[in-house]
Amino acid sequence: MVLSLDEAVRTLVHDGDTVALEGFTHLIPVAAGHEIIRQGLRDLTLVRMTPDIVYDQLIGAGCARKLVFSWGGNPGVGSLHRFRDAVVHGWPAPLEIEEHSHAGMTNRYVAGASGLPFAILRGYSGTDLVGNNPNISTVTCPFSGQEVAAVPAVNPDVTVIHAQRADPSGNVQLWGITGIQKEAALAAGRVLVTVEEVAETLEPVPGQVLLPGRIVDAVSVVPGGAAPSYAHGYYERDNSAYQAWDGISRDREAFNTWLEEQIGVPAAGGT
Amino acid sequence: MVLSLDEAVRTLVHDGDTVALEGFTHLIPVAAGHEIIRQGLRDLTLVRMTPDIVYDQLIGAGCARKLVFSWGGNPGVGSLHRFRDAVVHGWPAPLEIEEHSHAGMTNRYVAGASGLPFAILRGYSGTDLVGNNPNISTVTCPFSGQEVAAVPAVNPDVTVIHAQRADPSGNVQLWGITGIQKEAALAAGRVLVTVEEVAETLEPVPGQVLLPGRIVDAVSVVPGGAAPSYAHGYYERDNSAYQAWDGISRDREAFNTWLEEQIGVPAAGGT
Amino acid sequence: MTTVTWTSDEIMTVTAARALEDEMSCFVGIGLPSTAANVARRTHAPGLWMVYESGTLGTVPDHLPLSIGDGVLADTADTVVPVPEVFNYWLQAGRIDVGFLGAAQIDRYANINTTVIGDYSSPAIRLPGAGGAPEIAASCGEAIVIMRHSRRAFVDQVDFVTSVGHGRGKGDRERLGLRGAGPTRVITDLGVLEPDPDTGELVLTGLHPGVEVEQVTQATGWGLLVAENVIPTPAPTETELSVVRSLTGNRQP
Amino acid sequence: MTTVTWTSDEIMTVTAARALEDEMSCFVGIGLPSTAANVARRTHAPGLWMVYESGTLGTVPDHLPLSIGDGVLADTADTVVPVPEVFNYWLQAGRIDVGFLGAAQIDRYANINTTVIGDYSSPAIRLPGAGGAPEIAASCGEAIVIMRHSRRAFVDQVDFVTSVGHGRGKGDRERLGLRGAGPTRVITDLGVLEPDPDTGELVLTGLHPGVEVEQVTQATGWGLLVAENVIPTPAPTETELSVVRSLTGNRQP
Repeated sequence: MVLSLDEAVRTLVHDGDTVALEGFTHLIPVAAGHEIIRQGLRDLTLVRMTPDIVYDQLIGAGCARKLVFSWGGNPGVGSLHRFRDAVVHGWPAPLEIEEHSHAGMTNRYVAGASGLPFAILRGYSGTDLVGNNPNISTVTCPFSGQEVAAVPAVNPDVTVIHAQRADPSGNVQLWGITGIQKEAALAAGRVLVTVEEVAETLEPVPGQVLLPGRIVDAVSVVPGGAAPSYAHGYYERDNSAYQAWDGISRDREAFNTWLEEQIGVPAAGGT
Repeated sequence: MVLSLDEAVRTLVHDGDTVALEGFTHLIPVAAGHEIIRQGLRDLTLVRMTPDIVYDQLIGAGCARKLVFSWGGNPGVGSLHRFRDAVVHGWPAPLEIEEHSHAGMTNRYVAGASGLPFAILRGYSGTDLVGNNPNISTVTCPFSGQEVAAVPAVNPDVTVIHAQRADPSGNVQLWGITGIQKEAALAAGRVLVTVEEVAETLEPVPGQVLLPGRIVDAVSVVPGGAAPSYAHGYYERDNSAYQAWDGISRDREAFNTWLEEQIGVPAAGGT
Repeated sequence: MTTVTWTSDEIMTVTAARALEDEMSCFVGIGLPSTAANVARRTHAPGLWMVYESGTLGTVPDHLPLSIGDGVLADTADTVVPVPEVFNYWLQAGRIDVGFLGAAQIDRYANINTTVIGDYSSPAIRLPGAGGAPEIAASCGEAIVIMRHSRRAFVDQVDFVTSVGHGRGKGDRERLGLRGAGPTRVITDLGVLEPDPDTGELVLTGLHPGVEVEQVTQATGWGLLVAENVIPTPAPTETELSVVRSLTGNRQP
Repeated sequence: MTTVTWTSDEIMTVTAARALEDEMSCFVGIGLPSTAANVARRTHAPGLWMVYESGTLGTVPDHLPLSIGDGVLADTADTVVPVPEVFNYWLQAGRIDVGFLGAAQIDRYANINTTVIGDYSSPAIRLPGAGGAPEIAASCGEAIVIMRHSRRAFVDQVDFVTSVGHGRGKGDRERLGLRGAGPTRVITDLGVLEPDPDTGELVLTGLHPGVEVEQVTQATGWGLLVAENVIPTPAPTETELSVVRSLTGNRQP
């Protein structure tokens, strides 16, 4: 149950998988993302509501074939330049995209967690998202005749999240802004959780989400594994790292240097 | 915001309303139900997943025109005899029923809380509930072609719940088994909450549900208002009262005596 | 010399407990199922993961709860989730291995009635209704039915299908989109019935100590098929009985 | 003699803050909207109920959050709910009075683009995308757009409709089933635009101090209609500016 991050990624994530590394500006599983880059995984379909700098890094490193998302940016800073470069110029590889609204992605995870083939919501009506994404449709209420939007469930092969604590049985506890992590984990075929620490017993915390160990495949102890995002009660967001990423990511050469120096892997594309 | 129970019921509940007094064996709003009987409200459509003895009392007292539910029993004891008598013999008045499964009722509340006209679920397939309830239908997944069940949203005119605490702004805090109360409150046009106590500030409790004051129309301080059910952290279930109800409710005369002596209102029907 | 004796509730409870395997997840109702699950957890299945429909996941009560929403379930659970989550994220998503069902009536294909005796619109007896049962029968990996054997309860066709067992026979569950295996055994005070793998029809496969096949067929309202090899239920052990009795507070009769 | 001066961000922020009424519920994004809402709460609208899409309901941060999921939002909220609840139970259910939107492009009917500049399949510029915006524009009681005025941003027709404003004119929102009023004002660094009640087309209705009508029409990529009675924006008060500056950490320029 408790594995090294290296072993957990090797065991649970495979080339071609659909992978969700979820987190809503809080508890982003950055260290796990870096390990995926390090292991040279390829052809991943990356799923996330809010792809941020770790997704920019995965895309720039050439791990992704496709991105399924609702808002891709550097939160509080600006755009994701590796993402842009992949979409606009196909560097280092073409990136297929499927985009939704937050409301749509949220409900795709809820449907995935619920064992339903699709979800309904009031959304998308009149937007150009509809015509550009075959995974947005409508159904008609059999009672009122009202038409509502429909989106298919998302069921990642693997969901990766970061949490504050786990116990030796793999029960996982996270708190603060809990985002969509519960649904992303329940929707997945396999679940990898990096945690700040393992504790013998998990003292209840107000507002916590507890994921029972039986839905968790591996726990890896990675203190600081969410940095430069934050872990409520453990450490703060390193805002300067987000700002610095803007400069690094604008330039392919600077990115390649970052990749080699910080992650220890060769660049995926020339400049 | 904080009103006497008498005034809160008078202000928020009207003849002919659709009323949900929710609670899942825990925090049943019994005192509020008795006040509804006392005020002689009539033609109510009562909604609840698990109508128990307070619904038996409301039905026996002649308050209800219709019951929408998924399991009607005396939890841990047996059947509801006033409910039976109303359905089988129309005493003291005929009772229309609309019945669902728990999964269906749950999702009706979720749809109601979500502002959706209906909900989808995997359920009901092959059961005789389908043919006997026009509020059970199907929709087809526009992506996979799979058929799933559909039920309309439920949006009570008034939802009544009992909670441990509120603050003077009407923020309501409940914990322990939280059931379907959040969704039942959010689905309603008006919300009445009886509480054990009002506190200046609500100290967070693990596992709590907090209902923001802006969705609560009235709070009434009714210590013990959930008895003979229980309030986690305040008092235990009075199991003998549930057992005693079996005897009282089997007999119309015993029930009428109970109604006069315990609630102080005349019986609704002869025996 | 000691003679071990037991009540019909006790043999049903012990037989049901034995059907639960360690580490299974189990959707538990109040009454015999709750006792059975708690006996299993205290004997051969310490890792049994009990879920009550009130939202208590992985609960380990130190005494039997009075209702499916008893406070002891919340106090001892891994986590308590709202009711929508227990039905949508856990039951509907297929995460529960085994669910218990009771019944007022059951038919030869293990379809279950907990709604009405008689006609739905003017019933002779009004029962509590569906509760969680239709989706427990649909979505758990398998369902175990516990009920007393009588011709009134074991009928050729139920008055109302509250929960689908095996429909009108093999293939019906698939056709209806029901994803679990449905009722895999019916445990009564006389023995055990299981669906024939080819037809879905219930067959007598187990007999409790001291019960004759004829007693069971006479207590069944259709021509009950009997397996070639009917397995005798091993008598409850002293350990099993003492655990049952410590939970229920009953003394040996 | 003191001359009060301000930046274009400050006049936009103050104008947006003034649009918020006390006790309103407000869906807040990061940047100017967050500053505006927090200014309003510290001045004329102490009961403003701020919701961030990370699930923090009724939050009262003591400093501006760095992101919509900043820890200070959770620490000071009435309650933190999971993301599905904020979108389904709060936004979709119509419980939010006003939502803020930014835009890369806006058109004469206040339709909004935050997705791509150029063709969707081979864009000139790829923007972050929709996020919460389509449903904020659809379901909030009303939406307020904040963005800088330029011919590049204020275009006759947006390259991509990420969020629907008033469609192709009056009646389109109803036809599309959008339940809120949509964008009721567009606050820029030059002035304020509001949809004509009869046509849904944006009309210049407010001018910030020192700005001429012609500046606005020249910065707009279509023939902008000008209201008969254009209301001059009152200059920011010293209180307003000092609150803005204490929040943003900026000194007076």
